[in-house]
Amino acid sequence: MEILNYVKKLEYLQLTRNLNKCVLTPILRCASIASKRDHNETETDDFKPLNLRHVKGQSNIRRPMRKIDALPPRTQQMAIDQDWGSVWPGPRTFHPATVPLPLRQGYVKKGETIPNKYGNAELMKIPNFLHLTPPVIKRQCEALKKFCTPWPKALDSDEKCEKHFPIEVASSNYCHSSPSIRDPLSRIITVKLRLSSLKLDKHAKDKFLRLVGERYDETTDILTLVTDRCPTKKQNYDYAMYLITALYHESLTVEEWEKLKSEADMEYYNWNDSKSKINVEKIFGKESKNISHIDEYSESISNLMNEGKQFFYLINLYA
Amino acid sequence: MANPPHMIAHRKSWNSWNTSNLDGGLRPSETAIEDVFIRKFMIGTWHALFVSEIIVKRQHNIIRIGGIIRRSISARKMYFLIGYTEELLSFWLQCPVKLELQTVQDKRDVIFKYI
Amino acid sequence: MNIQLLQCARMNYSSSRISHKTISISLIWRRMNCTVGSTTEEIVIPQKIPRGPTDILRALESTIVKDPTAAHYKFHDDPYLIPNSNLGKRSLSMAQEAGRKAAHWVRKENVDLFQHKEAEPFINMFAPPKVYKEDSIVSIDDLKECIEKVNVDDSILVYKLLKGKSVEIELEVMQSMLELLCFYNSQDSLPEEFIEERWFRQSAKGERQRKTWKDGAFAEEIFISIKEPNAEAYSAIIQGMGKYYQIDRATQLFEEAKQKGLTLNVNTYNTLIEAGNLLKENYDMRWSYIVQLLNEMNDKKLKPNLGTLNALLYCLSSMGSKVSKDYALKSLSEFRKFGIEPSLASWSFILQIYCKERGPTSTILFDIMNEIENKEHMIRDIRDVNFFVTAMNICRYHLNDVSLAKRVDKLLHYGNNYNLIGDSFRESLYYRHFFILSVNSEPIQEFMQNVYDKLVPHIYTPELSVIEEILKSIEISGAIEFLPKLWSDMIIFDLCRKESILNFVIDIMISNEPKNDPDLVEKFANIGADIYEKVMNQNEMKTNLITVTGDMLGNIMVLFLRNKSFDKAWDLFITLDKQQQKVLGVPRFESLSALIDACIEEKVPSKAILCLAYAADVGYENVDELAKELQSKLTLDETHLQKLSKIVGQHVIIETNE
Amino acid sequence: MFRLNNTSMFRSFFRAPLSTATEAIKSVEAAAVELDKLYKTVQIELRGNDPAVLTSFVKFATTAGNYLNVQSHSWHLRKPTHTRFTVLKSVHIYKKHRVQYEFRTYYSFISYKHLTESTASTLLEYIERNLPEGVALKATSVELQQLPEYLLEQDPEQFTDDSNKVSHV
Repeated sequence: MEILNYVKKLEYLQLTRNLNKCVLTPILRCASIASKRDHNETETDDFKPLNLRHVKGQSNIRRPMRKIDALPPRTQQMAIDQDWGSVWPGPRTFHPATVPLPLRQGYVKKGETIPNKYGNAELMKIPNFLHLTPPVIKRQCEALKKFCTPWPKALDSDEKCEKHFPIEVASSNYCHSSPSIRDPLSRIITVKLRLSSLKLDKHAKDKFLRLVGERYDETTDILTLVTDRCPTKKQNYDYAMYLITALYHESLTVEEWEKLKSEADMEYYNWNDSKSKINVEKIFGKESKNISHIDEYSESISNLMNEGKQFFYLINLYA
Repeated sequence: MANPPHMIAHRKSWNSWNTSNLDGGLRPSETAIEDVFIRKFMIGTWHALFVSEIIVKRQHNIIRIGGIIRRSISARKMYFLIGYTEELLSFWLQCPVKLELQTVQDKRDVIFKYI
Repeated sequence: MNIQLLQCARMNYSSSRISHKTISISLIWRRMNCTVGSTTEEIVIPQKIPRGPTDILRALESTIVKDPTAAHYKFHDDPYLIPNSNLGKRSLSMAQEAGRKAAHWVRKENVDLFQHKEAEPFINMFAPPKVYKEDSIVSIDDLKECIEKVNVDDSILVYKLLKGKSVEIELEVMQSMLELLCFYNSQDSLPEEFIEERWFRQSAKGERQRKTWKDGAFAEEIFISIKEPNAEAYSAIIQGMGKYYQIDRATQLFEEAKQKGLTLNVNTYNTLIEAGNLLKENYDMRWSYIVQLLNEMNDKKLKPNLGTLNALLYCLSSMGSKVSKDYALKSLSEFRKFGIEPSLASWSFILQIYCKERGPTSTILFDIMNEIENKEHMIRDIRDVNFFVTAMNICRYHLNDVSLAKRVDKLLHYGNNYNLIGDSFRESLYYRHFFILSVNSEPIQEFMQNVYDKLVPHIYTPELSVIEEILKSIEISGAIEFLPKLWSDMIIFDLCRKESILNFVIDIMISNEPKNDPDLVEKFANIGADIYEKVMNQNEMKTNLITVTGDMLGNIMVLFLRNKSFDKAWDLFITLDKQQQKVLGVPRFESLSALIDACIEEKVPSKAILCLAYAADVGYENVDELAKELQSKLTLDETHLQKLSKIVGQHVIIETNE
Repeated sequence: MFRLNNTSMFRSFFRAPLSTATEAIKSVEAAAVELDKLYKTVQIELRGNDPAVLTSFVKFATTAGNYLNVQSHSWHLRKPTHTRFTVLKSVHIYKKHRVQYEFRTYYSFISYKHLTESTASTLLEYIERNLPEGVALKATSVELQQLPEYLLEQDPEQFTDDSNKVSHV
C-alpha cells in the first residue's frame, strides 16, 4: 500500500517535472540569465525521481574516457637514406604510419581534395607492390642467383634445341588463393614430337599416321599427344611415353593382314601401281616410260585422284 | 562506403580479394561463405571497434584481414583479441590468418564525406 | 585414402625414374660426342642445384637488415599498438599469447566442431588434439603417439587404461614412457608453441637448488612395474632424479645398479657429477668424488661427452679454490684429446672460475674470444645461453673494456648467434651491462649515435639505472643537446616517476644554460613544463607520489624565464605562493631574484612586489638589495612603495629616497 | 655373351667385396648428381580483377627475369572476359526490373625462354611467392627431352625385313 502511494507520488513528481520541461523551460529561457541560473539550481536540488518504467532515460554517467596517447607515426623517425627493403620486407596491407609517402586516394567531386592516407580504407584494399621496388628486386635476384644455372651455350637457337631434343613435354602448374594446393587441371600432359626424328620407313610412317589420326599436323610435321586420363601428372606422362613407344613399335611390325592391302586402301594414289598405268600400256602397247608426255599425264591423273575433282584445281590448271 | 556496389572498380575497390571469382576459379561458394563468416566473426569479436569495412585478402593459403579500428580499448586488450582472432580463425579456416589493422583516434577520422 | 596411395605410388615412380633417366642421358651423351659432338660444339647440361623448401626464403631474408624504427615483428606495426616500455613489451606479447590460449581452449572445448578438413594437404597443427577420457578405448599405438607428442598427462592416462585392460606393454614402450616421465617430472610442461611465455619467464634461479622431484609419482611407479629393470631404466630414473635434485635417492639407485653389475650410460654419470656440489661439502671431497666417478667411467669403457665436460666445469665453477683453475684447464685439454670441443656453456663456466669478484683480474676472456670469434655457434648445452650475459658482465665489472665488449656484441650478432641470448631477462641484463659500459667509456656523442639510436627503443628499453648513467655522462660532458631526446624517451618508457631523476634532469638543465641556442632553450622550457605538469597533476590515490619541492619549481621557473615566457613563470609562482601546503620547501633565492629581474624587465612592479613579499616571507636575507634594485630600476607609485615598506621595512626605502 | 659378363662380375664382387663396394658407392654418387632438365619456354598466364595490379606484377616478373638472365616478353589481352549473372532486383516480383552482376577477368601473359630446371624453379618460386592477392597464376612449362633409347635403336633384321616387304607390296 505504501509502495503504491509512493509510486503515485513519484508519478506526480514526474508529471510536474515533465510540465517543467514542456511549459516552464521555454518561458524561462526568455527570462533573464540570473533567474535561469536560479532555476537550474533548484532543479538539481530537486528530489530525484525513481524511474521505474523506462530505464532509458537513466543513463549512468560514463567515466570520462582516459585518452591513451599513441606514439607519433614512425615515418617521422625514418632517415632519408634508410633501407626501404628492410622497412617493408614483404607483402602487407598499406599502413600510413609506416609508409613515408604523402599519398592520397579516393573518389571526390570536382574541386574537392582527395582524402589523405590516414584512416583511408581504399588504400588498404588495393594490393600494393611496396615490397617490390626495383632496387629490392635487384638485390633479391642477386641473392637468388646462386640457385640458377646457365642455359647450355650450344643450344642457343630453337633449331638446335629441336635437333637434339625432339620431344617437348608441356604441363601446367596452378597457383590459386585457397587452402588446397590441388588443381585437377595440372594433371594434363601434352607431348609433342617431330615425326622426322623417328626413323620410320615408308610403311611404318604410313601405319603410324593411320594410328595417330588427327593428332599429327602435316604442315609442321609434329605429333601432339594430350593425356589426361590418369589422376596425376606423373602417371599421365608415363602414359604418353608409353603411347609413343607402343605406336612406334606397332608401326614397325608388319602384320599378316597388312599384305591384303589393295589399291582402294592406299593412303594416296600412286600412278605407277595403278590400273591406269596398265591400261595405258595396254593401249599403246609399250612400256609406259617410252610413251611421250606420259609424265604430264601421270601427274594429272595423280593430282586428280589425290586432290579430288576440285573446281579450283581445274581452274588453276587450265587458266 | 558511400558508393553503391556498382561503383566497385570505378570509384572504390573490392573488400574481398581472392581468385575464386575469376575465370576457372576454384571453390567460389566456399570462399564466399568463409568471407561472410570472417566478417561476422570480426564484427562480433571486435565489438563496436571497426569503423571501416573488413577487408579480406587471400594470397596462396594465407588470409589477411585488414581494417580500421578505433582506439577505444587499451592496446593490451587489442593484443588479446589479435591473438584470439588469428588463432581461432586459423583453426577454423585451416589457413594461416593474419590481422593487419590500422587504428584511428576517432570515428570521424575515417569519414571524409557526409551525404 | 586414395590420394595417399597415389602419392606413395608416385614416390616410387620418381625414384626409379631418376636412376633410369640419368643412365640413359649418359649413354646418349657418349654417342653424341662421337657423332655430333666432334663436328659441332658440345652441349653441356649444368648440374641441378639441390635446394630445400625454405632455401629461397632464407636467401631473400638474407637481404634484409634490421630496421631501427620498427618494433619486433611479433608486434602489430601501428603507432597505437607498438609497445614503448619494458612493461608494455611484456604485457602486450603476453596478452596476445593469452588470446591464442583462449582460442586453443575454445577448440579444445568444441572438438566436434573442428573436424572438417578444408586444407589439402592437411596441416596437423590446425586439427584439434585427441582427447582421452576414462572410458575411451585405447590401444598401444595411442600410447606410442602420446609419448611421441610429449603429452605427459595423456600418456599416463592411456597407460592406466591399458593396464586396466591388462594389455601387455612391451619393454621398449615402457622405457620411452619412463624416459618421458623422468624428463618432465611426471607433469606436462608448457607447450612448445607458447614461445612468449617462455621468453618472458623469469630465469628460474631461485628454485635451482631445491628438490622438485615428485616422490612416489608415476615415474617411480613405472620404474617399479618394470620387472628386473635394465641399465637403461636405471639411467632414466637416475637422470630424472638428478635433474630435479632428488640426489639422495639417485645415488642410492646408482649403488643398487652397480651392485647388479649394470653399466649405466654416460649421461647418468654426467648427472651424478653435477650432483657432486650438493653431495659433498668440502672442495677436496667433491673433487675426489668426481675423480672417482670419472675413473669408474674409464673402467667401464664409457666415452665421455660434452655433458661430462660441462658437468665437471660446473662443479669446478662453484668450488672457488685456486686449484679449480688448474683443474679446469687440465680437463679442457684432456677432453680435447677425446675430440670434444667445449661449447659456449663450458666457456661461461671457465669465465666464472677465472673471474671471481674479489679475485685478481684475469684476461682469459681475450683468449676465449680469439677462440670462438667469427663463428656461428649452435646450442649444444642448455646452459649455452648463459655465455653472452656472463661475458658482458665480465667486460663491464671485471675488465671494464669496451672494445672487448664490442667484440662480444659482434659475435652475438654473427649469423644466427642471437638465438643464444636466452630469454628476455638475460637479454635486458646483457644490454644493461653493454650500455653502462659503453656510456662510461665512450664519448657521449659516439655512444648516442652508435649504440643508443640503433638499439633503443625497439631492441632494448633502458632501465632507470641506465638512464641515470647516461644523464651523468651528459652532465659530465655537457652534451646537453641530447637531453630533449632522452627526455622524450624517458616519458615514453615511463621512467620519470622517480623524484631523484627528475631533479637530476632539472639540475643538468639549470647548470648548463644553452647560451646561444634559442631552440634548445625553448626545448628545455618545454621539458620544464612537462615536469611541472607531471608533478602537479599526480593522482592522489597512487602510492609513491613525487614530492613537489620548492626548489624544483623554482628551477622550472628559471627555465621558463630563460625562454622569455614570463606568463608561464608567473603562473607557476602563483601556484607556488598559493599551494604552500602542497609544496615542500622553498625555491632557491636565485630563482626568485631571477623572477624579480624578469618582473622589472616586464615593467610590472606589482608582481615584483608580490614576489618580494614571498621572498621576505620565507626569510631570505638579501631581500633588501632586491628591493633597492627594484626601486632604482622602476619608478614606483605611492601604493607600491607602501607595500614595499611593509615588506622590507622603512629603512630601505628611505635610504633610496635620500 | 651378356650372361657370361654378368656372372663374372658377380664373382669378382664376391672375391673382393671391399674394392667393388667402394666403386659401387662412387657410381651411386655419380648417379646422385642430377642434371638439369631443360625448359624451352615457361609461359605464365595471369588472371585478375584489376588490370593495374596485373600490369604492375608483369613489370615485376619481367624485371626479375632480366636480373636472372632470362629472356622474357609479355602481352595482355585487350579486353577482359565477362561472366554475368542477371537476377531480379526485387526479391520475388517485378520481372521488368533486374540487376546484373558481372565478373571481369583480365588476362596477362609472360613468356620466359630457355631456362634450366634450377633457374625455372627458382624464378617461379620467387614470383609465385610475390603473387599479389586476387591474382591467379598458371605456369606452363615446356620441357625438352631427348628421344628415349628404345625409340632410336631398332632391330636391324626387322627393319630390313620390313622394308623389303613394303617394297614388295
